[in-house]
Amino acid sequence: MHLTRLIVGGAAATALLAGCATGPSPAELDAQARQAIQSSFRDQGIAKTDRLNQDPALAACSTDKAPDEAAADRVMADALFTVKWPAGGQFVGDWRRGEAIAQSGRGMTWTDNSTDPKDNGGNCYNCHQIDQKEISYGTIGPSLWNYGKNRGITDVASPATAPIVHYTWVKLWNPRAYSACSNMPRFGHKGLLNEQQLRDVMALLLDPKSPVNQ
Amino acid sequence: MSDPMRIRAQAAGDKVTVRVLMSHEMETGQRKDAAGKVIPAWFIQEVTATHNGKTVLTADWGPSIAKNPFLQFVVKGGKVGDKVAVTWTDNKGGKRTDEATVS
Amino acid sequence: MVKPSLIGLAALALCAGAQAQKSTADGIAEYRKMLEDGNPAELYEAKGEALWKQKRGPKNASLEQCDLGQGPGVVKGVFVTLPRYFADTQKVQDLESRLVSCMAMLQGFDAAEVAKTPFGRGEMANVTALATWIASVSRGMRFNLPQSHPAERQSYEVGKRAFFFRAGSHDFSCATCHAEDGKRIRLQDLPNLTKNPGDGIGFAAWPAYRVSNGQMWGMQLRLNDCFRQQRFPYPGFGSEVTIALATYMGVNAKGAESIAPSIKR
Amino acid sequence: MQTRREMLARSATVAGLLAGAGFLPLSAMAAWPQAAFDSKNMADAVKALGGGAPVESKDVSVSGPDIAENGAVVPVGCATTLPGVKRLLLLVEKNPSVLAAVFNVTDAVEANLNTRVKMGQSSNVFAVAMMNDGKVFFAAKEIKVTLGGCGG
Repeated sequence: MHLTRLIVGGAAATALLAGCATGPSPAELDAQARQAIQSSFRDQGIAKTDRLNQDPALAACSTDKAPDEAAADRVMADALFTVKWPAGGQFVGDWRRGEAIAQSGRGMTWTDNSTDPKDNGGNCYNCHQIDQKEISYGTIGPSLWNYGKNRGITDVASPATAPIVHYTWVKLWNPRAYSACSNMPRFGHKGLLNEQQLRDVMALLLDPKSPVNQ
Repeated sequence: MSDPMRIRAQAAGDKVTVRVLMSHEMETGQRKDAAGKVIPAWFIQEVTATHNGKTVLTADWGPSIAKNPFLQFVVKGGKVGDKVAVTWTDNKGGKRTDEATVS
Repeated sequence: MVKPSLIGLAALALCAGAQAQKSTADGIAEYRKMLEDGNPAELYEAKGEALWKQKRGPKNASLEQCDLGQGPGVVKGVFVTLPRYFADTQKVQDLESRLVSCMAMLQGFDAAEVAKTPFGRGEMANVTALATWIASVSRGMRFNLPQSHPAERQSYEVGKRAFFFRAGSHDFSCATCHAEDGKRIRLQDLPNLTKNPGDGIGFAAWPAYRVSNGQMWGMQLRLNDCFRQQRFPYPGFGSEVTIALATYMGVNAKGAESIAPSIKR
Repeated sequence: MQTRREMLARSATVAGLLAGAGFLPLSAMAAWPQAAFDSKNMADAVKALGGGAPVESKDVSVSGPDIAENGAVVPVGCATTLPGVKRLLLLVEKNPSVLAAVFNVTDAVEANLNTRVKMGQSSNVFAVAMMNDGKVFFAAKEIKVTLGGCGG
């Protein structure tokens, strides 16, 4: 129904503006696109239509153009504000579990049964090289091979490493804090991975014993 | 019941290269469905190929053969216009024969 | 015994990087080449061609009078001009949604029922087979979607906006993976769909036989599964967004040669 | 004591000999060799089909890609240049069902068969040639299976 009305509307507008050869304005097209998105999807399993609702951080990054500087700064400042530090200042877990999380691309689709983070993977290898032994890795994000080693980490508990450790935690919790329109999911902020899972991924990246830092 | 095979038989010199695609699930019997129930094994077990009615190749297959199986073989001493037929039989007794003319 | 293998490992680590990646890419290319000859999509092409000619449905009619945009019964060349606007339905339609309209108009099927059928089942499996055959008839032709009707231009603009729309639990849009050159997920190359990605790439490669699950996928299922992986809710079959995205990709692919139906991981 | 496997192996051998000598049409060899397909390794599978210990040979070849983008469909082939071959086998070492295919070849076809197998993980793939004189030769190739796609 919507479509028919829109097309009729579009045709009328075209007739009206015949001669200047202009179609609907960008703002009108934006509205039509929003309506098309709202009418095209339905709930399926855990994937409900409320997932189409954008927060300001998504709305600012949904065209082929980057947001202006002020808008980008706002997104980054808001994102930094969302970060929760881990309980007891414990930032680093078990790299073996971290590797398993990094390998898994599962979770949160309409064919998954639960939204519990423990059932989710981190999707990390989909976009990043991490342990060099895994030859099947994506290139949407930068290589994380030797992530800790390249940053001179020999002891994750040493105070000297705190800036890198904190930076990495923020990056995993809400990457928009550093890059307004980062492609990376907001793993902590959106509840995709729990605190322990994030610690384990931290270990994969930072632990000098992790295969990533050999 | 089952969909037809695609058989391409092409002559080059006195040799005929035969490529066969069969429409079959080739279910291993090792997989589980969404409810956790084992999906029963269902796969082609035997394949027979004939050239002008004479059996030239038989095969026994296990569940490791990929879904919608592909088979390629070369018949010696064939020519354009010859008939190549392939028959498969699966573990549930399903059976299908298709024929192609060598081009 | 231990020492030589350690030395071997060290050597391996030294020459890893560029060289290892090259050999991985070469290996994958070799694998794809081997699969090209004997694409199971052929099984669906044959089925689709038979379905086109067969008298079926409540009206016991064939689809031979179906108008896919270039007049009743014209099949060759239509694939590279869809989606386009159809006056009889007053809609921009892609190949699959247009086939459902023809099945309704000519054969008397209930279009809404067909659209609701899960992929791979019943009449939906038939739609996929038909689309596979129709695509095959235009193999080697170049994409050239019409943009003369206002609804076609609107479809493109809506598609472009939907392409960049970020949402879902993971904040993904189509553009997250498909707006840059030379990127991959795992080992799979990602076409840049904001422009012509080249002959037989992206929009010009579907329908395709999916090796991973042994299914034939039309563009509707391709988009459906993209949205699943994007962690979006479920897009309706033939919904406005799916068709607008197809228009966006198809127009961007102008001049690209169609290799559909192809074979994919 | 004769195990069921040995019995089956023996009957298969006998049937094979008869067929080779032209006493039986090939199609009468019918019975699907269950024991061979139940075998957990190449030697057992060959034994179940009535063959001796397989010996590696340059005259047997196994073809396939070095890397498979998806383990669900991996193109593989087996061939031999040796005269007097009775059967060509394809096996995937790490599959639950190791034996993938047994091809009973005749003089009317080349000893060169291609098909596609499933592979659950990276593994050796074997081509085995069982000869009319009872000798058994094989070739091996490692095929890596990669994880692909979004993985969800």
